[in-house]
Amino acid sequence: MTDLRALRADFPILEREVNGHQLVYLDSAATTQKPQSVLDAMDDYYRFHNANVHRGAHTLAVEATEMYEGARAKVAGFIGAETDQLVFTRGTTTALNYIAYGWGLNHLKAGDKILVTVMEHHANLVPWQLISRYTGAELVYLELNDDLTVDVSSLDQILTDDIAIIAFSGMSNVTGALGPIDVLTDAARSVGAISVLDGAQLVPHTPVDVTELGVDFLAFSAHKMLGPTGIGALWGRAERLEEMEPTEGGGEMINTVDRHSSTWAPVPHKFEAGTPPIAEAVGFGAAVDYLDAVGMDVIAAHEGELTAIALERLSEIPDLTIYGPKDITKRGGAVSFELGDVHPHDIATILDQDGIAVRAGHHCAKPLMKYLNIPATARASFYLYNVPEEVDALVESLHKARKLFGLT
Amino acid sequence: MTDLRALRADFPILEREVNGHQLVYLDSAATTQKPQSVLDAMDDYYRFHNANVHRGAHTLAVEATEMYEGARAKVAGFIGAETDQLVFTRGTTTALNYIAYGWGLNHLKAGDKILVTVMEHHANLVPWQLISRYTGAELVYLELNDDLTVDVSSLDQILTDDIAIIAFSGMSNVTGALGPIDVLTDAARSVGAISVLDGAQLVPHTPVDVTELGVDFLAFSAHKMLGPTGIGALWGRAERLEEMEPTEGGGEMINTVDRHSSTWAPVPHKFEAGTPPIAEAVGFGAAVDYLDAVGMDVIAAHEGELTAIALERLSEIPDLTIYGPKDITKRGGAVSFELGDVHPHDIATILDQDGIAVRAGHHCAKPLMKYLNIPATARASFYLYNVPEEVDALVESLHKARKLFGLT
Amino acid sequence: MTGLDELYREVILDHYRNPRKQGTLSGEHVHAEGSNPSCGDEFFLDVAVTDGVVTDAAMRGQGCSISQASGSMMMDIIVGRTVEDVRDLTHKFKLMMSIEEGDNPVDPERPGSVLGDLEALQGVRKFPVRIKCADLPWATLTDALDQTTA
Amino acid sequence: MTGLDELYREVILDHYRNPRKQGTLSGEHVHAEGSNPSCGDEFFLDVAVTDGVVTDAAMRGQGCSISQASGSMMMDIIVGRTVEDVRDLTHKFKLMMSIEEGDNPVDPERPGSVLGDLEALQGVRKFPVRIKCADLPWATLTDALDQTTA
Ligand SMILES: Cc1ncc(COP(=O)(O)O)c(C=O)c1O
Ligand SMILES: Cc1ncc(COP(=O)(O)O)c(C=O)c1O
Repeated sequence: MTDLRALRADFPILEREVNGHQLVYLDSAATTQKPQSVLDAMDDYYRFHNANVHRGAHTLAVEATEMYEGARAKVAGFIGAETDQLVFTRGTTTALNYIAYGWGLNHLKAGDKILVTVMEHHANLVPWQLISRYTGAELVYLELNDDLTVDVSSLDQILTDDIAIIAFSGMSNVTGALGPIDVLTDAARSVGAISVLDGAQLVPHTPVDVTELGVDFLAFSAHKMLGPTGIGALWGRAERLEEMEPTEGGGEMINTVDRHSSTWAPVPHKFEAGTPPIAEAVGFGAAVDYLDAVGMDVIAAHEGELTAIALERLSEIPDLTIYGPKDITKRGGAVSFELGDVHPHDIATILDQDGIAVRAGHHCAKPLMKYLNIPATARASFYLYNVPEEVDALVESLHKARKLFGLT
Repeated sequence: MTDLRALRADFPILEREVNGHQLVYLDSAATTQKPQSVLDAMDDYYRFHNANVHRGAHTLAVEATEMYEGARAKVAGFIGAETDQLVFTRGTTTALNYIAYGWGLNHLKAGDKILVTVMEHHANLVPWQLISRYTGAELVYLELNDDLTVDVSSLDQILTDDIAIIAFSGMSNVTGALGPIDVLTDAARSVGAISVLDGAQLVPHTPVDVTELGVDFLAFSAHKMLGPTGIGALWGRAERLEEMEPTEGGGEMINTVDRHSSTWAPVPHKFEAGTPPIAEAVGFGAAVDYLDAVGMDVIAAHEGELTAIALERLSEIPDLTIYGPKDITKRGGAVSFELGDVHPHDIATILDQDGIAVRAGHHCAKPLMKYLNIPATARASFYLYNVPEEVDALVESLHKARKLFGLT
Repeated sequence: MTGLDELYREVILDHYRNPRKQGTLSGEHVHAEGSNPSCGDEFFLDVAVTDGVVTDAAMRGQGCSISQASGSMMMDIIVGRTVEDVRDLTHKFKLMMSIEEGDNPVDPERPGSVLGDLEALQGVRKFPVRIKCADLPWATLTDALDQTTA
Repeated sequence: MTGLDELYREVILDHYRNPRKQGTLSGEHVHAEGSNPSCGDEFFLDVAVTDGVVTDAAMRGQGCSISQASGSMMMDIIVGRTVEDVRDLTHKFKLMMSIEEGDNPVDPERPGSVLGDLEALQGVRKFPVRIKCADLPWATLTDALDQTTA
């Protein structure tokens, strides 16, 4: 197993005790912990360089602008993108909404279809529902295979010229299932639809190069990849970003403003109205620096090994059902499970008493829950700072839960 | 003069040297500097409590949720509001866009009018222009008096039942002119329009109590009031927030999500899709704690005195023209000026050589610039950490600028 | 593990696994629905009230052991009592769970003051996030009863 | 203040205050517009090109001393030169201002290699934010010339 153990020292929170136990943080799919270097970068920004960007000729404003735009270059570079095609947003959710409103409101018409999958996060469903109300477009769904990967066997029937958008996740935050990126990207191209990749769970965990992916848009969040809250990114092909209207109006995104009409600044600024999340961009830049230094392939390998161990150990627990692919090549490190009739919320409470943080609930994926015919799951998820002993702790604590609930 | 000098020690950046001089930061209207307590609060959040909010039953998630919701209570309390009526947004710009899209898109119709003033920031113009394109509503403008305060003398003629929204700034970020809040709020009520107050420059500098203001909506930014970038707030009356549709769809803002439709969570959550700016909320809370401890009336008095000194000293400089009210009761501490034919950008460069940070440009208020028939101004702006010696430094440096440009 | 043992008492697990009065009412009744969006728990309640007395009740829904047990115990205790007593009881319960504050304003002579099985839910207080699980059925009940006095 | 003295040289202030060739062209010409949204500087340019030679030019716009002086100096130097020479000159200028990189690829024998008054703008290099002020007219010029070869 790739030994990233030494990196744990970079994450101050991992020293913390919870209910008398050292924290076992298995909730990185919700948000990740932050290395000291990310906190230091933001602190340095605020203590020495803080100023508003773009608008000033004074030293601090110049420095802040360079740091902000430098962060854009770093984050763009991290996904192999041109700097100008990387828009900072509040997060994945905002990025997907920008596409829905900025592209959808101006291109969709009644009768158009938006193809999504049943495993999508609400962030990749609700914006399309909202935009459907305004445009008359309609959502259509791809169902799932038995292993909970996306079933693309019916794609041929579904695929018509009415399909204007195909929006799908690169990795489910519930089942860990990888999305059929290539198949759906090709499908989109074959009918002239745009393809939108929800990369919230993909970009943090695996090397991503947009020049190799065929998608038109990619959305991801800093806080799920060692960066701060309050920032994320929208990447788009140059021509797609040009086609998009800004969804927020305000300062910095304009070229001219007359009383009754305005013209827009060039991409990416046209999508960044008002004072942007400056310190957050700096922190985001430091986060991708950290990930780059470790190496995304190393991180992916580490998580793969950890996930394999977890799947194996969890399968040995009586009454435990795992929701998601067992084949490690078809999945990432978010592992959802059920334990007999112990409600996931009760599991989380019991594990928390041992300092183990897992998530319980619908994971913002209600249509998937309905499809699985369950109200909720418990979910453990891994990142570069997790170690096999933490899987042991999880397993041990699940045995306690069984005992408490009298499962035999 | 209220002596807040001792507080300077709380702001690490004020120790910094710029071009061999101690920083003289006169650009707080663009963004303010941050006290150590705000940085510490965010650092503490990341080092000990970081987790995603609302969705978890584990200890960190509970703590993070309490800190996030606790910050909401603090910021709401700061403006005298109910906690549930305070929505966290990315900033003033996002807040105003939320109103434009969330209320406007569902309530405006062709022929409706949106009344604004010529002194508005682009953040309070472009969203209304955008929404006009979708609804057929139209912007109408209030002009200015000679002292650059808003001219409300023509209000009676302008005020018809077509007016659906009156949106105006509490304080101009260019001229410092205070907005006619009471007059426009009453006007709105008299024709059944909603009133929207851009509080970006008001809330940081003066005590604000929404129960005393008659407005329906108030928007402001944390970064302009000692808080971090990446967060701001939208306050609205309960019934107005209820009338508003969410503009962003995603996790956390829903009640149920079915495949083709969803229902929304109660206010304020229905407007907070996805992972919110959690650390930023914590920092925002610490910022209002700091402001409360100093006292907003003390801050307002301090800035008033400083502004009076600045107006007086600047008026003594030959060739210098101040744009904005001379009457201190009609204005705040943003002081825009011109110096002969020295371009504002050149002024900023020259001052920067003495470590003095002022802003030069159109200040995101192009319609105002056109009204004044100038392309740009230089602007000095003050906050609680500024001292009279900094006005001296400004004046001295402006004399240098005159000399460099051979003004006699 | 004392905290957890106190939380997951025998009687709670029993109510969780064998909830009382599952189903719907067919005669005249009021209906209310409650949910806890953060964890997904749902509670649907039918209550029949005649002459100020709760004559019957039925529940459906899904959720964790705490919300389901709390609901099941609630079913056991409310049927046959006056609406007034049920409101007292609700208040008493919320006092016990630190959801409402007050200086024991419940008359100890009133039937509403006897919580019975519900006392087993006291263990929840040590788990503040779970308090709203315990409260879900009661908040739904209040919604339902408010319809009867409209 | 040496940096500032170098920035605001006499010749720059002279061009700023008395910009050459203000106005528009009436005969056949190409037109380009440039702006610097972050500071608001604007530059409008008319250029007449006959048989590969810049025969006339006129500028309008507004902005700081650096952008205006740079534009005015540009007017002085481009008229009468071949488009090729003007492109060389532009490249040379951008090399001097560190906007473009390269190993002096301009033939020193070519007329484009003599920057004349423009050398006064070297002081701008110490003020990196102002470099784009100096560049605005030249970027606009390139836009204009690109139209002539289309
Ligand atoms: C009056 C006014 N309104 C709105 C804004 C926009 O605020 P933000 O950039 O924080 O969204 C500003 C700040 O630039 C302002 O001064
Ligand atoms: C697959 C997926 N998409 C979208 C999101 C939304 O990301 P955010 O909350 O950062 O906007 C998440 C995270 O919760 C996710 O897991």
